[in-house]
Amino acid sequence: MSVRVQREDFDVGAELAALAAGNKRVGAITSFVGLVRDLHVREGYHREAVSAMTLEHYPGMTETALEEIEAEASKRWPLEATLIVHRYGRLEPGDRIVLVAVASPHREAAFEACHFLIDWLKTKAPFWKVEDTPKGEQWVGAHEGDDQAAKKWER
Amino acid sequence: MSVRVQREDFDVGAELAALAAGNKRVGAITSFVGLVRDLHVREGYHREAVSAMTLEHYPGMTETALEEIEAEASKRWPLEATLIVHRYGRLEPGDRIVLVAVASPHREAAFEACHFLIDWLKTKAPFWKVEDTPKGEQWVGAHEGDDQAAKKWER
Amino acid sequence: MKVKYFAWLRQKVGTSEEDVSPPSDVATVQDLVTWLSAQSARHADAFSEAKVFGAAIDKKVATFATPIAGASEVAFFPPFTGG
Amino acid sequence: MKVKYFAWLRQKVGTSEEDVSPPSDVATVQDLVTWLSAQSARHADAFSEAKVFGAAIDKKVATFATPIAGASEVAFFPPFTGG
Repeated sequence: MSVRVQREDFDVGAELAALAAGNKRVGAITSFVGLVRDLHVREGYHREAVSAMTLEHYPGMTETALEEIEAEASKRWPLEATLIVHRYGRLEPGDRIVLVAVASPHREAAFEACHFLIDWLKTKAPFWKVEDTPKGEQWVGAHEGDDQAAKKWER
Repeated sequence: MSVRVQREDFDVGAELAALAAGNKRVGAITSFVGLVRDLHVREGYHREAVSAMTLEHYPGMTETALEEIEAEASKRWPLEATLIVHRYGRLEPGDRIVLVAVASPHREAAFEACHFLIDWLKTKAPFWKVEDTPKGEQWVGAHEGDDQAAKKWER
Repeated sequence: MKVKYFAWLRQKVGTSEEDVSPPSDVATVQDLVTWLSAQSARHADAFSEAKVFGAAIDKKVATFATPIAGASEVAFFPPFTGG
Repeated sequence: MKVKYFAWLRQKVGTSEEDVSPPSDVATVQDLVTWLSAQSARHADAFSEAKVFGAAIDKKVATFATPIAGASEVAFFPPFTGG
């Protein structure tokens, strides 16, 4: 169980290889990588070009929030290892933002836990995005779909 | 959209990096890696040590089946790229068996399509596993859970 | 017509592949199973397995009712267990 | 007591962090918002934004009713948009 918040890029292959290296109870590794898109669809219709994005976070609180999300996943599913790596700072379209990876004996647990981690991260970890668009800097608003996605995991 | 059936191992990092390289419409990449476990839980209770596993397939039919599964996923979700790599031959605990990866503009589509691909692969692609156990060679029986997992995607 | 066997069906029949020329009244996959079962004790044993098995005609999944007319390759196998 | 601002709240207030000493009747997060809004036009503008914002006390998410007694750090921010 491990979380990292960093400015630098990460190597997905190396992270996944290290996730549960040598653990022969692991039958399934799932991962999610979020990337910067060159287009932001606002309110479902209006499309805006994005030339860059800057991610801000709340040092100290972020790490704690991510660890709590991981702990919750580990309570719900039989997991052998989890990893969350989230970047901050200036990113361009095509750049990686976040990696979530889960190792479990079982495929269903690995899928559900990975999906849960990114859904909860989006609504429970203190990150904020501002995008460079032709209209200037625009703060990304909370996405209603994200709240709904997070809610489906509520107990 | 690409499928490969091969004896050799694969490099997860390299495969994911190549999946949608340079495509800035991609916001989400999900992946599933299946690995050989050192334990097989038969009928939910009886546990048996597994020292190796041999995967057999039906050359020609396998590739077609995997391509059909990918085509079905592409019909159901907005996908920018998909990849299935499945190994055959003799594998040991800890070895990778299969990689399924999906690139999409959207996270939900990426998760659902990846999950769908591995669920359908398990019941629709002609692979068979035989395990080396303390009792000798044992063919892996079809897993009822796999049928149920595949059924949830039926329309 | 080529007949292929996979996994434990291959082991029981004792070959992965054979050429057969069933008479013309062997019309469906089920007919072929019955006819093959009469060819040898090994075939009879393989097909008598209580466990379910499936078939493909020319690399497409078939049912036991599917006609085999024109088929160049019929395969028999246990349920798939990949992934 | 340290007060922190993030994202557009930081831009509107014009600082990421400030030390404040509110009077003792400023008991809850809501009280602190009201008191800060009276300190400057920028604060008032930031907190008047129709868009929702949230708060944390000592790096734990708080509600507007949470008491701030004993807090060493209160943070204000828009809804999270990570991932």
